[in-house]
Amino acid sequence: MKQQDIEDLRQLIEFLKLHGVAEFDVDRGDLKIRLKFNPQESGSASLSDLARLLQSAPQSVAQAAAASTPAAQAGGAAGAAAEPASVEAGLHMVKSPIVGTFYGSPSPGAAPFVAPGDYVEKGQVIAIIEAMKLMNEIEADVSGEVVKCLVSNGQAIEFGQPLFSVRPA
Amino acid sequence: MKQQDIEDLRQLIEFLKLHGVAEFDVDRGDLKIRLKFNPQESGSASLSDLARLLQSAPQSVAQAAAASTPAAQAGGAAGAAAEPASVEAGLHMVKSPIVGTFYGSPSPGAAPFVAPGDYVEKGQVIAIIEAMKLMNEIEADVSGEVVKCLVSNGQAIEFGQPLFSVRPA
Amino acid sequence: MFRKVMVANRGEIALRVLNACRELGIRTVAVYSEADRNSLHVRFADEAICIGPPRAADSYLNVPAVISAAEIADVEAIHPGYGLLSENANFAEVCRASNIKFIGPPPEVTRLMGEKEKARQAMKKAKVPILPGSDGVLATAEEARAWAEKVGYPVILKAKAGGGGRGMRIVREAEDLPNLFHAAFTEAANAFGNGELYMEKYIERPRHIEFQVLADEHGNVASLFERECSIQRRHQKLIEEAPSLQVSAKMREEIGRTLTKCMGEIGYQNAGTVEFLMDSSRQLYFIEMNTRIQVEHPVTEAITGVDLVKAQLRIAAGEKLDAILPAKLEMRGHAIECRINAEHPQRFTPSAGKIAVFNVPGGNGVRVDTALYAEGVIPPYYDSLIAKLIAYGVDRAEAIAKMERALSQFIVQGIDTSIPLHEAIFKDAAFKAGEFDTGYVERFLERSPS
Amino acid sequence: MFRKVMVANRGEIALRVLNACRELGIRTVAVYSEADRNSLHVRFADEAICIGPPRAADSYLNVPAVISAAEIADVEAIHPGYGLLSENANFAEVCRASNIKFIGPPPEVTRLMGEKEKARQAMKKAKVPILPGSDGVLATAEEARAWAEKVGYPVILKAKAGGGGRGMRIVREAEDLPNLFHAAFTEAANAFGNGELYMEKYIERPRHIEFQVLADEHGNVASLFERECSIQRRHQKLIEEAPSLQVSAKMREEIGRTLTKCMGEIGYQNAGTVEFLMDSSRQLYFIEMNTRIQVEHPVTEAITGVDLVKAQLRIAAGEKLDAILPAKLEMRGHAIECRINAEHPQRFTPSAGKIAVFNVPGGNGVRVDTALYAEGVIPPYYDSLIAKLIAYGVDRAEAIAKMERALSQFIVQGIDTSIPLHEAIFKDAAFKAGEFDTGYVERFLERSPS
Repeated sequence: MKQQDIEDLRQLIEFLKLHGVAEFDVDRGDLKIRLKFNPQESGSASLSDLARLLQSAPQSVAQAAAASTPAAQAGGAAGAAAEPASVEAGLHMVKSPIVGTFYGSPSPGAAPFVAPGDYVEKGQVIAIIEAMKLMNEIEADVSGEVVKCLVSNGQAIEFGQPLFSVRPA
Repeated sequence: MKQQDIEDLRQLIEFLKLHGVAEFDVDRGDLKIRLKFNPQESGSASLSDLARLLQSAPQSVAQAAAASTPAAQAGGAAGAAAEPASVEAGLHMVKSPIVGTFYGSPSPGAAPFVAPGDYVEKGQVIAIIEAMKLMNEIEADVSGEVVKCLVSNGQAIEFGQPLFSVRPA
Repeated sequence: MFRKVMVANRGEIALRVLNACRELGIRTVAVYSEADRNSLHVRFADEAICIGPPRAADSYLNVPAVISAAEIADVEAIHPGYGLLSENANFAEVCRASNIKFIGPPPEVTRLMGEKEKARQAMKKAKVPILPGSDGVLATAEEARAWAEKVGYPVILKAKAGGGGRGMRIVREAEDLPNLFHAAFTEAANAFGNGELYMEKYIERPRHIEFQVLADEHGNVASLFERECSIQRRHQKLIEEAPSLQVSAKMREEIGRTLTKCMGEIGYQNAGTVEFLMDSSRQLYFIEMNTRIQVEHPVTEAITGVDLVKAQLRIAAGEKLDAILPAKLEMRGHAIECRINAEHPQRFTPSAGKIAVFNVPGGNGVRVDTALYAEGVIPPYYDSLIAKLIAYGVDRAEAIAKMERALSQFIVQGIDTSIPLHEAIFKDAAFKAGEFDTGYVERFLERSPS
Repeated sequence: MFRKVMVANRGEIALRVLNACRELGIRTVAVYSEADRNSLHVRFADEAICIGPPRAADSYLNVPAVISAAEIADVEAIHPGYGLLSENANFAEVCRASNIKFIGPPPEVTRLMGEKEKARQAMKKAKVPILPGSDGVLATAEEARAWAEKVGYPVILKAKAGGGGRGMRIVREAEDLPNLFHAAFTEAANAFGNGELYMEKYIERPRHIEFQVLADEHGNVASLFERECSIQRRHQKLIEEAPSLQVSAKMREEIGRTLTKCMGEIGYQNAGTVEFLMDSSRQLYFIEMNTRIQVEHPVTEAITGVDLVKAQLRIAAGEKLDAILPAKLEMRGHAIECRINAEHPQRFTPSAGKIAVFNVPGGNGVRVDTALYAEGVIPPYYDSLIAKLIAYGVDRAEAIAKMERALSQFIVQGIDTSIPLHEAIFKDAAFKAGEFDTGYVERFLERSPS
């Protein structure tokens, strides 16, 4: 199940509980869902607790940082705390092993290391992350086809943030 | 199964359990999931919260009060907050409508109003509760056979505390 | 000191009093209605007695039930908290007759202060400034005009028999008086079958300022300075602070001295609060006295270092003020309190129910008084106050900064609370500048619609 | 003042620093490991950056990760809290090289105080009383005997190369010295391949007393009096209080004056704590200096009214002490802190896991510093401190009474906590009487087995 599906499902279940539904079936195109609540549980209370609140309302993380960094561009992709909702199943995420600033090409104006559709070998340099004035080469940790670059040039990157999605070969 | 799938599944299961779902089927493209929780498992989560803690560890209520009242005897029955666990089904509880001190007989040394095995009529005086120097007659609110007197002579009684168990006629 | 005390109240103030007792080594007895069985004031008392069904009239306001509970628990004294039985002189009399010490002033004093005109006259006699007005009923428009000259415009005409605004007219100029007098008279006569009117000075945009007093049972009285309580909605205070920016050191000293003398004269005992309106020229006018501990007492505790509830207990046990108060009573810093209510922050509809999430702020200079907790329930039978959040800083700016920080960390889910309203007010420039009066909240709500 | 500050820490101290920043109008950046994603210090910061996996060495102690985070967040300063990188002079140097203000003393001072013998000499030079001992290695038993005469029995022999008790002997009388010297030498030589020994005065049943200092960056220093921290287990403090019953006004003033001079001489800046042992005749001996904010700083805040973390920020921003401190620095009342740890109250095994119930006490004079909440998780990677409970009263008796009341209302379920141990200690007559030393807890546990 993908992140977005779980979110959709959460809303669905909360909606069903709110309306006192005990069982639920749906068959719509390729989507079929059948649900049945526990009789004693269905009316239960604390849907929301602080732990879940924290999970559902994560911090601005690297985006906020990026926004306040002059060098950073308006980031397109989400931080590690909120992985892209549209990731297809079966894709591998190349994540940042360090904190720093992302560069997709070896030098300003040069061609990017990789572009969507490229095939990369495990160990191939696919980006640079600048940290403490050092340029750290980031290698692909899997071989396969680059599907998407999830961050922008100059964007602030936190530990574990997905950089590329790759379809493993 | 890949690491990410296992993680996703774990989240899904925790999520379903949290919402008390008993069974769950999904069929979407190549993804089919069917889930059914054990009845005893589905209610899991935080068994202990402060509310339940309060319920399971109630105050000493009238007993504590009784213990510190010179006139009071060591009470046998439990307070209103913890009704006797051994009450037979079908028994009616005559509860105290006021706060005060219980007396089972019209005057010291006199025979009790009622004893176990007696038949009482609805409206019959079955006890006295002294409050603010006033002797308040307590009437049976049901007709039937007195099974047990749940409090002792001179015991401090709180509002709603069971005084007698009666098998309704 | 007492061996055992009953707290005849519920919610945060019951817990507040229980804590004070406990810290003084006094055994505590709570009373509760069936709706409050799982309340913290029940849980944290040494003993607890159920006194009736949920409705307050049948439990917390039920004098025989409370007294019976006190008797079976064999307590020496009852602390009434605020609200409920706290200003009920009859209850205090029954306590006296039952040989139970009522922690508050004698019933005679409570009764005197409960009758508005008598209280006014007692204060006037002691030279406490009162709201000027006609001494009684005005027979004619001419008589009204003579009084208005004396009192000074604007004045307000009020129906002797009335209330709720009927038979009430604000008169700003002499030439309007005859017409307004007759209109008010007619309206009052129609509404109440009695057209009699009296007159008071009308204060435009008043502030609500109150003074805390403590009096022992040996004739000693102390003033613990003022609180500013102008942030209120329909006479319900929302935010209180101490000291007031509007009270000068000289005024504080003068009013304090006058009140000390006055309380001595009327034989006041225990804690009390003297409420004033302040007009735009910073003149104070007595309106009423509350003969009990006040909801907003923590702001005074913060700036004086005096524990007011412990002081109440010690006074009732016969101690003298000089043993209770520091040698030199002085103010330090600034304190603000927010009353967190379970109600919709714009519509003000009460929000009873179960609390799902309850994260209470803490840290330096933050105090929270509450009897609620995660998964605790707010019953629909009582008032909507669920917590008091008090911030203390070296000055008002720091107290405000702390309050803003604390409000943002006070997370309540499952019910509506007034927290968003408090947060909005603390962002408001007029509030920050101290520019407000008792009409502030209504105007604030008008200019910032939901 | 800074526009934006990063807090390079986690848990309650991270939240404490964030709160101080927020109240000063500074934008805040939190860093966190993957284990702390749902922590309150992350939730309540303006920005938060994940800097590594759960292990502290890979995240909170990872200097490049912390500095990189500071750079991408574009902060002007880093507050290190306590522990972690707070006394790492290299980190402070990297901050300086990166043009980020490290909120603490300059790296040179941190390094000086980090080397025990150098710190001792610096203190000795400034006339701070230090623990007497041999100035270096003792060649023979005869030389040891001469030093022992000078220092006064009892003395302790310690292996220069060693630790963990090996090569260590307490010598109570002169006649025992030769044998014990040779035994220690042999043991040290066997254990470490180096038998060299030195000598220190041995303090029987010492108390742990520490002084809080603040120094600005303009050469001004202030002593904020002492804390009593003798209630500890294996050098982990459990209960701290201020003031100490053992420190007279005269001693407080003298030590304060000496330290003020000393800190000026060594060029100290920002907040620091000078730790002493006190012997049974109330003599103090310097042992070490902590060049950071201390866990137990709230007790000093309570009695002085000075916000120490705000003071740190303001000092680092260049403000002078006379703008930060009140005109007349004085103590008022008594404060006690309990460190609530997630550990078994008798076996002291750490108790990581999910908190089910978390009811935090509040009310008058009670402060709680915590970053935990109901359903929050204590990860197994870090220290076990989950909350600090601070009680403040007019005197020690009131502070103790408040603490006992607050401990009984601090309800944590789902994990083990040290609360039952704290409750037991507060019931102990010796503790109440102030009769304790650093061996108190071990003896207490022996006489009150689980």
